[in-house]
Amino acid sequence: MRYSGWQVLKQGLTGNRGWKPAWRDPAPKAEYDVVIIGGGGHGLATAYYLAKEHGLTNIAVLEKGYLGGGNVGRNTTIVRANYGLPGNSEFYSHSLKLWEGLEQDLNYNVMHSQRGILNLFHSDGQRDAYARRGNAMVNQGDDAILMDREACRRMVPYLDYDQTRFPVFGGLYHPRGGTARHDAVAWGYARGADSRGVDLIQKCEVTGIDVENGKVIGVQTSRGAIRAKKVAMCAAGRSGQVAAMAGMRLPIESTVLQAFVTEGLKPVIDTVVTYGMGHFYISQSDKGGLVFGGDIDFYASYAARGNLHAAEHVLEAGMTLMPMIGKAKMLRSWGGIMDMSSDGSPIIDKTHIDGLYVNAGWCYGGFKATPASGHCYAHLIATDRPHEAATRHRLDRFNTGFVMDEEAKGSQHNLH
Amino acid sequence: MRIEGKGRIDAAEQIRFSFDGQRYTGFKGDTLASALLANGVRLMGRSFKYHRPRGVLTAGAEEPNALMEVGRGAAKVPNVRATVQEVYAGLEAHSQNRMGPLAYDLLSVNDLFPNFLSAGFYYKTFMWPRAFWERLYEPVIRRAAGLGALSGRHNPDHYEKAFAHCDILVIGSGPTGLMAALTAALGGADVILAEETNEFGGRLLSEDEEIDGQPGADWVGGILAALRETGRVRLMSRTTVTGAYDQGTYGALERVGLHVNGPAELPKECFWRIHARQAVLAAGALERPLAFPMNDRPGIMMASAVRSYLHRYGVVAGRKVTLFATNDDAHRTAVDLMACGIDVAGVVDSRPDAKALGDYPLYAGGEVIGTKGRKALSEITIRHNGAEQKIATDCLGMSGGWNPTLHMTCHMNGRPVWNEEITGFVPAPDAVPGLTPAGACQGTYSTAGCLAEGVEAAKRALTALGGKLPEMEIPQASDAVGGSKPLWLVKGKGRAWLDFANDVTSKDIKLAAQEAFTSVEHMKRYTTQGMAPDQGKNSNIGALAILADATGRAIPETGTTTYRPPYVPVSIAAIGAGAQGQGFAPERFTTSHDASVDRGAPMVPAGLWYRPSYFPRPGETTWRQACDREVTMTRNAVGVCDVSTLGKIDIQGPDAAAFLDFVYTNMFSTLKVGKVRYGLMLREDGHVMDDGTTARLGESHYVMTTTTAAAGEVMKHLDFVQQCHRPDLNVRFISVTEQWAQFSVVGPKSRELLNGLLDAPIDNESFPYMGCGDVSVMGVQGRLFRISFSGEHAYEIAVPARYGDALYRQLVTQAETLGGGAYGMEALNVMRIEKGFITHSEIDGRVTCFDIGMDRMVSAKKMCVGKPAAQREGLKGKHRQQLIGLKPVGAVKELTAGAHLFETDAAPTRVNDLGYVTSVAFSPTLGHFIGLGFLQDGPNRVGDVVKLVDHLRGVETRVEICSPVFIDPEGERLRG
Amino acid sequence: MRIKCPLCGDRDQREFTYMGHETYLDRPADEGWSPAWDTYLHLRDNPAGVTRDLWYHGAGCTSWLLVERDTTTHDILRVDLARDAKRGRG
Amino acid sequence: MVRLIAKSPSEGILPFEVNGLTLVELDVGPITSVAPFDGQAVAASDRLRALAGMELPKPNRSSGREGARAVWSGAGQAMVLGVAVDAAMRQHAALTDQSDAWAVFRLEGQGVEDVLARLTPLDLNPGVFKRGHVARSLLGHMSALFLRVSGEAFEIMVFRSMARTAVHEIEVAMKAVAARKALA
Repeated sequence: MRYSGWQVLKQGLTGNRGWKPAWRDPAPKAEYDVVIIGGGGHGLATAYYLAKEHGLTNIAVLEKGYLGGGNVGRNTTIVRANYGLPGNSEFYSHSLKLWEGLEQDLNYNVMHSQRGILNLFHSDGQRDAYARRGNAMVNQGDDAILMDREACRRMVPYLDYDQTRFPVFGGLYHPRGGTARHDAVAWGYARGADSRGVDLIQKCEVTGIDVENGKVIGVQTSRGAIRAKKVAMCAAGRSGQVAAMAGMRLPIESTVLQAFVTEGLKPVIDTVVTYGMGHFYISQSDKGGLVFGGDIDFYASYAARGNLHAAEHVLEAGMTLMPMIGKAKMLRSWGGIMDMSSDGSPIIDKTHIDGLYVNAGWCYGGFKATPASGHCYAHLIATDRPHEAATRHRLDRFNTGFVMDEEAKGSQHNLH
Repeated sequence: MRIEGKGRIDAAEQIRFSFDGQRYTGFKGDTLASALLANGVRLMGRSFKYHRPRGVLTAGAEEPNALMEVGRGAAKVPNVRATVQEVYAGLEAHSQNRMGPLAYDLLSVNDLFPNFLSAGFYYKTFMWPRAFWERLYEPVIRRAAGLGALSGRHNPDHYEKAFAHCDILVIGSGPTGLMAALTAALGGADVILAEETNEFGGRLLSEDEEIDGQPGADWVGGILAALRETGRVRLMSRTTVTGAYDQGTYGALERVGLHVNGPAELPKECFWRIHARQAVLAAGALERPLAFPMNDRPGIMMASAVRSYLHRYGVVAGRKVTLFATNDDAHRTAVDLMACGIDVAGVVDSRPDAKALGDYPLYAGGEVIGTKGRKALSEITIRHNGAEQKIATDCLGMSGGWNPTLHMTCHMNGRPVWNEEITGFVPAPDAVPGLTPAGACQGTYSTAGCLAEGVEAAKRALTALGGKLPEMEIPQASDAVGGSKPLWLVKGKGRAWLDFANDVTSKDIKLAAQEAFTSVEHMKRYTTQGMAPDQGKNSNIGALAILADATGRAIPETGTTTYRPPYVPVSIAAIGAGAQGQGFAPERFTTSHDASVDRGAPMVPAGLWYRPSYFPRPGETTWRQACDREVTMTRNAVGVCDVSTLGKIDIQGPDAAAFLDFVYTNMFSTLKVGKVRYGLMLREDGHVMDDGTTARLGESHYVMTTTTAAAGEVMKHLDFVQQCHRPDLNVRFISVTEQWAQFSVVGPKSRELLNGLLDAPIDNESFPYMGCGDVSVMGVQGRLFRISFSGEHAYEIAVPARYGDALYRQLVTQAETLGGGAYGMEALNVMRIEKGFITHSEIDGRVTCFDIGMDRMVSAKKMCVGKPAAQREGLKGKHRQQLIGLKPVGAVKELTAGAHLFETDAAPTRVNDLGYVTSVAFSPTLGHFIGLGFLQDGPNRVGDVVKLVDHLRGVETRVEICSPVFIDPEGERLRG
Repeated sequence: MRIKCPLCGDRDQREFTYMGHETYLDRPADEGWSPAWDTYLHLRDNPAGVTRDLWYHGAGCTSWLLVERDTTTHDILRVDLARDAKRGRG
Repeated sequence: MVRLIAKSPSEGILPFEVNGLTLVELDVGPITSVAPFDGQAVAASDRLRALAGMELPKPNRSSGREGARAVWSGAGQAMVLGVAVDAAMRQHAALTDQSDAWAVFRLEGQGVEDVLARLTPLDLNPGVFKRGHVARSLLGHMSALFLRVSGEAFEIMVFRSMARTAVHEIEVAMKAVAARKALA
């Protein structure tokens, strides 16, 4: 069923009784060409692009809970291509380009809103570091504008320019950055994959990965064994446990990241704004809630909930940067599980087991990567060659030292 | 309408306030909602999507409809629950989420087309043309959405945070909480009793009920007196416990100054971090609305809220009241109203076997199937015994039974469990370690049961604490449980609202199920059910039941419901209290701060410190003029700069040398006493962590310096290395950053200047380059280090910090007489770039010792932190970008830091990117711009010309690669 | 979250910073890069359950602590001074 | 010859009083950190006892009295306040002069715990944190040392460079507590 304004009118006139299910609820088949472990944003996107770009449709996505129940539904919805290092630069650039046609491609309104992202800086040194990054963005073909304090004042007049602890020197503006409606991304990919014949199997937990003679042959699940020619791990937040089923250890430690939303408010923040001297970023959803977050809770955790100290730091940063939000009320906080890799960048690679692939280590940046992650992972699975936008995302880069340390924090997982 | 003699308001104290510009009068003790109802105001807000007229639904913090903007100007607070806000003199409230006056909201046009605005309709349209989303659709949607408005101005009010500690935290002060607090206190525990409203007593203040033969409110008074008498109970009213966190940590929001016109110092709210060894959750229960056609009109409210308004505020919300219920509880409303002479036009009870408790028309087995009244309820239609009947009424109280207030038990991932007996969810056992739910919040609905469970829960907590258990007598009270039979949806024509605030109706839930959004989480996200300001407190269970019905499943197999913190919304200003303005991080001031300010220096943040940028002199109009002059002055005469912000770590012990050999790449055990050496420190992953000089003051005594930025990190690193890797080393270290004020004295006249102040003069013999030792300066014992960050003959002199201000002033004054003076960060930076010294602009965390040409500083003779990892192929070799100097080719206006480097004939794209510029300066010494940067295989390209491109600043120019050392490469000045 | 420092007693989490798994105590002796170093710096079991990790009581006694915790519940089962644990391991 | 004039960390901003509570700066004389070397803790303590009649304090405790006090200040470390520590102790412990590194305040008055509850996560309940008890913890975002010297008085130490912030934050807390009392 094609979605359109016309369809909304037509169905509305007939009491909305004609809308079809967005996806089927199939029973698992005995065998698939590709089994994708994890029905989150990346897994669904991978299935979608395998079907759409590579003609593979005998695919199952196995999800232990419900589709899109992981980080794709728990993030602060920011979409951007403002990385500074080779590897990340071309990858997120590729992702943003996919975002820019996503609604039309999926026939689903994911509300990708290119409202711009402003990264504030607070010293000359930070300005130069941001300039270096911004120039890398332009080198890559993306957009970046270096703004001084007065230009910031015009764009975001509500910041505290006079009293705040670390004065705003300026900002790096990324006009094509913005936000999207996170759940819709999962649903759009799910619907697109399903319509191309992919089996989306919910409440189906993978309990084992079957390997024979160095080659993957299938998976064990809570709904029985499923044979597969290729198995693609794509279970952010549980990457370590899934990889352990194949006897692997990953350069990953999982932590919690909290996010927060306020009650609905009339439009007041039109761009995404990030603070340069503490961990704080904020945007306003179309519904009116201020959506904001900060740094991870820092300790290894699978509890998907955070503690007060980290939350306080985030809200304190908000209060020093933009005290006008003080009267807004935090409505809900939640936590996602972040698979923090040893250099803060993700992994999309083959493994030492033939036919087993790994997609992991997205840290807190997986949402904006969803289209490219699916696209590049699908390419790798289908062709056994890395996509040109993801050649550096290798599993062995930690051992060789060819790391992509965007945050420049070194090998300690939780510092990225 | 106010009922004389009823309620707990202070009728002697009239309070004037306004709503939408209209002036009204209430009484002390009123909430905004009760006062408005007393004044006959029923239309209080507009709904989120359809902009339908709404009145007050509840009498508590769970209110979804009566949300208002309170206050004016920058102090305005949006989305205030009129049911919580107490009135005070001059309170100014406004309705919100409307276009035009509240009664004539233009956006209510949405209400004409509900079928086109069904659940998730926006995912299916607004996609064409693509550019219209940001330009048209989204702005329109955003303007229509949202609820109240922020002022957009800085918060003008004081908020605070505080910590509290107790043995037992009791959350809620109804019969359960009061008995729990009393038991806990009598058992010897230190207790905090937190009550959300302004008065202790909970539901007992809203009912006509006796305990131990006394009116409930009187009994409450007696218990409060007993609590006070124990001296162990901290009574916190207007305090909502908002979240449960690990190891007995609870967040709580106290409304301190929102109900008064207080002084500026009085916080509006206080966010408490309470550490409780044990806790009792006695949060009660919330009444369940009923989903029947057109159930959202002003005048339709919870039956229990009708009782609350009557008993707490002496207010009745209508003159002709009806009730629609599934249980006995709601009948109490009829009885209580009739006792006050209010006309009860009928009680519609869906149970065929319902019995009347008084003399009112009872429609047993009946249902309300329609309502009338655009801006206020005027009539209901009921179906009873197969016939339809209309009843004129202006207030309908509804009750679908109760839902335990178990939210806190979900905060640590506990999943509530379905209890068929109460047809509701109850807390999972031990969902929060140390928290015992008791009373109505775990489904015990009789007052007698609550009293007993309060005692039991407190005893459980006391037992866990190892305390004694007091003898407690359970007071006599009613054991009625208000027997209820669930009714999830009344069929009929018209929409039945579930989530009032978000305008989610039963049809939306069914549509979600029809479209495969059958998991509870999918349904919630697709329909926005439960996402509104009340977070589903009123509606989640009903929506779940309708989803269960739509998918042909029982409720427990459909799923459960969960809640995340906070229990009620918390002002960002409260959790973020203290940070506004300067409070986000401590300010660190050097001892020379005031002297620098006296000299007109702009002070700029450097981490937590402030340092002078430059020292303008008369006639200088730009920072560059001052900076150029300071550099020239220093290189030609003498300059003085406060370097106290650098980290200084005192290291002592027999193994001090071995320890330093382990943390630095180079050797320090070979350093002679009285000498200083430059040291490079790696992270264990092989990248450069920090650098600095370390002086050997004695055989087993060193003092290390770190960069300003990395001082804390290095200290932590040393602690880690010593405790976790080398506890075998007998070494002690402590920061002495704060003990010493340290100043660099730089330039050819530096020794001359010092000799004017030192009690015993120095010369090149006694203080050669990289020498150090104790000195006496103007009678004060200090330390002198002959080190340089500028390439000049230079010293750093350190004195105990109390003398810092005086010494700095002396040094600068003396320097000025020698043709020099103070210099700031700008000049310091220029001089270090001229000399090719690196800072964290260069060693940014991704750089290796190979990159900065210091790989030979990694001693082959010993192990050190980072040495193995630095040997990875990725960390060295021709592919790396390495430190180089840059100078302009031809007439170049400026170089910029952050620019990238390319071959001169290459397009400035990522694939051609060869490196980048880290630091630039105009060198007054050389008369042109210079820069430091990193270039692929850089050292082998000295003399080559490359292209510098800064897209962002519009700079594209050719530069020549050179050594990073621009001046005095032989170091003659240093040793002079 | 609260951690019972063996020296300072029960304290709020805000006094501590986290580093990572106790692997960090077992620094390999190899002077050159080796698989042991890859394991030490990067590879983790990352268990969903009981783990032991290192915390720094930076705003207290400046001790490094070895904390036994459950990553799914945040229960803290045991806290030792890391220096004692390290001495025990040799 | 001109002499260097000493300045205290909080010169010009203390003392003050808010509603019966006072905050004053203390000059405690010399401050020396004492960190006994491996196996030398007892010897160092004995030496200190001989020197100043007090032992090296156990964790979270102090020894001595006003004017000559030792406060535990971290793992294997104490600070001796008010008496110059004999250089002969050097064979037993690392001694470091910290006389100028700290700003020392005394906060005193009824309800002093209410003020500190706004500043530190410590449990300073008099039943828990008694006279002579010491804790290293946070004051706001600053590292600090707390010592209870009486039922209504604490000595608080923060790093010298942060004295202004500390005084400001204590003052704000004192005023907020006073404003609440006025409301009651």
